[in-house]
Amino acid sequence: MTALLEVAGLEVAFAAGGFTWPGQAARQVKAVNGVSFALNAGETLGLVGESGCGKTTLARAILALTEKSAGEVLFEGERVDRTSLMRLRRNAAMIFQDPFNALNPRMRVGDILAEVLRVHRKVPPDRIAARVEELLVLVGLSGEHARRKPATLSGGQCQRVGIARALAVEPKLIVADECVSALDVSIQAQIINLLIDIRSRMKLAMIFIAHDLAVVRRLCDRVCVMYLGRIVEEGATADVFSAPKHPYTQALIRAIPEIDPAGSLPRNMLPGEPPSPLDLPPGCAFHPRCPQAMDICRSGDAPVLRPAGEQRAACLLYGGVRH
Amino acid sequence: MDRFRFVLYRPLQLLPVLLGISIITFVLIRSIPGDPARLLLGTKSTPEAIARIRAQFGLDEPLWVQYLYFLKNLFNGEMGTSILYRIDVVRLIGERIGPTLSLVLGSVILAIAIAVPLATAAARNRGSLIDHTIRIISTAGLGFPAFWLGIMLIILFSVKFDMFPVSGYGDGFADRLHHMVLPCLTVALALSAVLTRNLRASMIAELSSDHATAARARGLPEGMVFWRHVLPNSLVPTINLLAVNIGWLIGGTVVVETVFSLPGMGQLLVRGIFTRDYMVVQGVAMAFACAAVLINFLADILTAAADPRVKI
Amino acid sequence: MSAPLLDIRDLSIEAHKDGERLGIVERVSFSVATGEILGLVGESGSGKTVTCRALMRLLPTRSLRISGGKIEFAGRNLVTASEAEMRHIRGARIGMIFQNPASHLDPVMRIGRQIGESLVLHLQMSPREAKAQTIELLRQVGIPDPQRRADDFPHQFSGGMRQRAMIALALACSPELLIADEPTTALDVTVQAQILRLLVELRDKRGLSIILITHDLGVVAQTCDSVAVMYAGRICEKGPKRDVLAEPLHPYTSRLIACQPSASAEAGLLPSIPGQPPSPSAWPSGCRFHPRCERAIGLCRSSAPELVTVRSNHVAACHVTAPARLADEAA
Amino acid sequence: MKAGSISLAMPVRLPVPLILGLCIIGGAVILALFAPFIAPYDPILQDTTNTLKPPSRAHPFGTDNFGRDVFSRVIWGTRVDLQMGLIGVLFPFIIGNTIGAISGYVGGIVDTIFMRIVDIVLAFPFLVLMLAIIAILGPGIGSFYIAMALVGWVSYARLIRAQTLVLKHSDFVTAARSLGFSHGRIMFRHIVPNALVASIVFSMSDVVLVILSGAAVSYLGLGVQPPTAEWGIMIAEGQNFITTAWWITTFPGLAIVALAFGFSMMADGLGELLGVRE
Repeated sequence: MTALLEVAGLEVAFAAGGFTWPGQAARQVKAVNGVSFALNAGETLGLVGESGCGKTTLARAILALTEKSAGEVLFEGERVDRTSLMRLRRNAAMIFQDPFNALNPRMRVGDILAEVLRVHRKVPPDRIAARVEELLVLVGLSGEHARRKPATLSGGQCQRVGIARALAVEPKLIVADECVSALDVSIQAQIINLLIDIRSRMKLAMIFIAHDLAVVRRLCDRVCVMYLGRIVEEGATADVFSAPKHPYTQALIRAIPEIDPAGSLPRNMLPGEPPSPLDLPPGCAFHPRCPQAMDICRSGDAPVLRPAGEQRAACLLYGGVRH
Repeated sequence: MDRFRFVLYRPLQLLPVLLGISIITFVLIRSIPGDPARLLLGTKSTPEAIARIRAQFGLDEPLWVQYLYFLKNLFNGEMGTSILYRIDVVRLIGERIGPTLSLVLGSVILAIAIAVPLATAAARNRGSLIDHTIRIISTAGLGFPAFWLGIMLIILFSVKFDMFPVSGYGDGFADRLHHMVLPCLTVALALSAVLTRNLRASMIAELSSDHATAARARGLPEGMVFWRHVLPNSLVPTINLLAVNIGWLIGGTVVVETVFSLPGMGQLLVRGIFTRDYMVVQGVAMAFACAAVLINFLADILTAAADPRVKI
Repeated sequence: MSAPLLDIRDLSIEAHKDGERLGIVERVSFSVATGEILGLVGESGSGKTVTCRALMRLLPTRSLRISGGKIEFAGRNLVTASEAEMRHIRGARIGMIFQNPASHLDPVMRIGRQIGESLVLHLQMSPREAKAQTIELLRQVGIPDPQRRADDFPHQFSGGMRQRAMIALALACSPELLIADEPTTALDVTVQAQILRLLVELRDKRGLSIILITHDLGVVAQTCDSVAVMYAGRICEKGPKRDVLAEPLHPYTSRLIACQPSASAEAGLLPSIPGQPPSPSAWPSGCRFHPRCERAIGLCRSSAPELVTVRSNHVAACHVTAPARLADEAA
Repeated sequence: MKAGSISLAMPVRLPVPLILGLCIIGGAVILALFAPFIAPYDPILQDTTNTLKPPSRAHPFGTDNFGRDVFSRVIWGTRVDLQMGLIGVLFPFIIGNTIGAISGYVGGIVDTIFMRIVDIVLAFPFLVLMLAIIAILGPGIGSFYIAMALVGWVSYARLIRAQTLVLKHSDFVTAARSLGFSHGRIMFRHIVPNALVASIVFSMSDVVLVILSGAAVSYLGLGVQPPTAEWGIMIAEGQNFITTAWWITTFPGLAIVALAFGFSMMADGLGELLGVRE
């Protein structure tokens, strides 16, 4: 069986800006640096990492919303390029972080949904209004909301409209970019439950991007941890959380503030902050913050993903010899 | 000082703009209907005389050759000879640049001197009678035609009170200063309306900014919050506005020089247009455009100095 | 027991909009002892930030105003204090840090000068002394190479460093109380832990009292001694951290704890709170949580519950759970 | 900054400046439309027996050196100057918004070329370039409109391009792209309606600039030609008599100030209503 989505060696580079004299090489930032993974139909993959690790850029590159500089993306075994782009567009949709900015402020909720149905000819014209209402009910709103403008809705309601819009194309894949992090805790739980519900009802595959690991634990079958443009650990969610292998993953999980009545701050925290992607350290990009860094970590190429326990980790502690 | 590296390379980036300016002036002036040679010699001129003049000024060559000549001359610092005044345009501009320069400088200084206190008073007393008054006056000020304002000032200060001369540039420093007061005031009043509105808006935004709140939370008295934190931050957008408006300001001086009969470049331009004095119009337009480019460049440097975040 | 450093009694704050008066915060009471870290928890719009702005007397006067109650700080009522008195308290005796340090630092002034400004103003230091003290402060909050970094502008600092600078700025004049308004919300989780650690260390070393405003009960669990939970402008529960988190009384608190996902829990649906937080223009009658509460009874619709003490210092305002617990305790 | 939207669910309260602006502009429109009925005298009829008379009951604004009634000329002038302001804005608005939106949306080399042209045009002082173009085309109101169109579009192009660039990267446009909408649909349904708001607000304050430039050009003798009653010409003609007859210049100037004030207020009010800041 081919995977629904396959990403191989994906790279996204941005010009770093600034003036360059003629002949001088333009400075580049590699926001995504050789990422590969596969996603099966109906599976949910979590992409986690701190801000600036390239998870959002990766998501946009997968959906061909950002130009990639190397590597390829295969959707249902077919390379996504200019000619096959429409296939991806009809089968994948995105949900955004900022619920307000994700909706056109000058369109009514009903029109936002109807537009998708019309463009993709999902239902005959006379069924559009009924289908819009169906979609709104599906995400926990009512037909009454179709007449409203986004500005009159709350953040949680806007996010539901955003989900309804994504569902309108009847996609096989949904990419959710930090879609609950701008919401209040109580609303956050509602949206997560909604996603869990529609995922199982519509047999959706999902890429769920988050910086909040606890949310990922709830929602995802598998998880990829990113640091500075690379995947540093990948595996089944339960395995990664119960026995994280990469020192970075270990630190991330340790730092999650749990509601433990006897809780206290974690010991041995990570020092410092991620360096600027403009001048990445040589070797393993994590070594300046790594409590277990060895001499071989400080030079050469970045380590590649290698089996480590049940999962895979890009760390020289596992597998010893450098690739 | 990596941020100021642009001072070195920006002139390179400005080259295409300068080239574009030269093309536009050249094309514009050459499309003026009417033969300047005939105009110069009068209707009764002989064809031989016309031909001689045309050859003398290079008017018989094809247009693109004329442009290349024009460019070559530009590099040598020559902009041709005025058909009317019969002297070198560069020298002519050199003679006329004084009044224009002092008009622009004087009015910018005066405008700032008017706008900063007004905007401060309005922003710090937001919603009060003072604020509303200043807002309405400055909004009305946007619509004051400079030429009319000049005449009104003449009626008031020259005709009625006989405090300042009606027109002219004067001799000697003190006399010139005396002559420049009304023209500068005219331009400054019009300019200060825009500045006041803009400065007031950015001051109000800065007064309720997070960093001003933080400064108050540290116990800084309101005056200190304003002068140390609000004012420096609100000046940054105003510098940009001033730079953007400099073109408009120079346009204003053209009219004001006519009103006050100041022997500046604006007056030269208007007269050049009426007399179809190619070389003069071309030279003055170029000089004005280059001045505007230069001023914008200076404003960029000033902005970079005022705001450490700016990367140009 | 000695008097607490800060004691807020029945503080109410009103908003004026188009001639209407809206109660934003209603009869909020809590106190903070010397060396205590109090967590003030609530969702957006619950009034937690407004309460703390009020105690600094930094409400935007055009729209918000304290309409009742008192704020006793070190024996002085800040509600009636003059503006001049407040200036000697702000910064000097109560410091404040914010969620977004990038916008709360003056972008065009060097970090060192911003800190020095407070030192010169409140402690009458000479510019030279202030400079030395500034570098010492930056060192204390864990900024490497403070001598050089003092001359940097805020945008040259990373997110975590900016928050450290903000803390140095707030602590410059050794205040007794620090108000931290969502200080780690904008930061990554590894950096968040560093900043929280710094705050706890400062409390341990200096005996500083801290009010930590947050929406994250996990942060409360890690750092606070006691906690007050706000909902729709009122305090619905407060008490020692262990008691409140282990045996929450108010249905809102228990649901809030339940609906925050945990990394150790299994996958699956989360308990959630239906509906959404109300806005001040449409506060529900009675207990403001009743439309979202699964345990609401008729009384909840008509009358607002008072805070009831169920165990030493643990109080809650609920018609249903508080009496039940009281009965249990008595039995 | 998020551009606000008017919600029909909430009662819309019109900002005071907007109401004031609408009143002034409405008044000017009435004066312009009904000038023949409102003006007491013929605006160009000369009366040599009645020259340079100060304001009186018969001639509220006095008479000029040809004995023409200044009051009537100011009223008739409303026609010319109002029309000048509105038509003078129309062409730059259309050209500038089209070029700017395309430039911002398409990006790349198209954008670079258009923006270079904008830079060059902007380098010229506005009035200087206008005068040069009018000099070629010959004086007259038609030349003024053409010069205005050639020079004035750059402000709109820059404004809407900046808006388009912001909107292009906004989430809702990304969403539209991810749903496979066509470029035309994204442009006209999602970007333009949001980007145009700022342009519309700016066009109101641009009317002020156009009226001032039109009057200035006429004052210099390169715009509307005498004996048409136009405020700029009236001021120019009156300038020779400032020592003896202040009223000839004063009243047309006040008329310009009043009309411009109306449009400035309109711009402020509209900006407030639509949530646009300059």
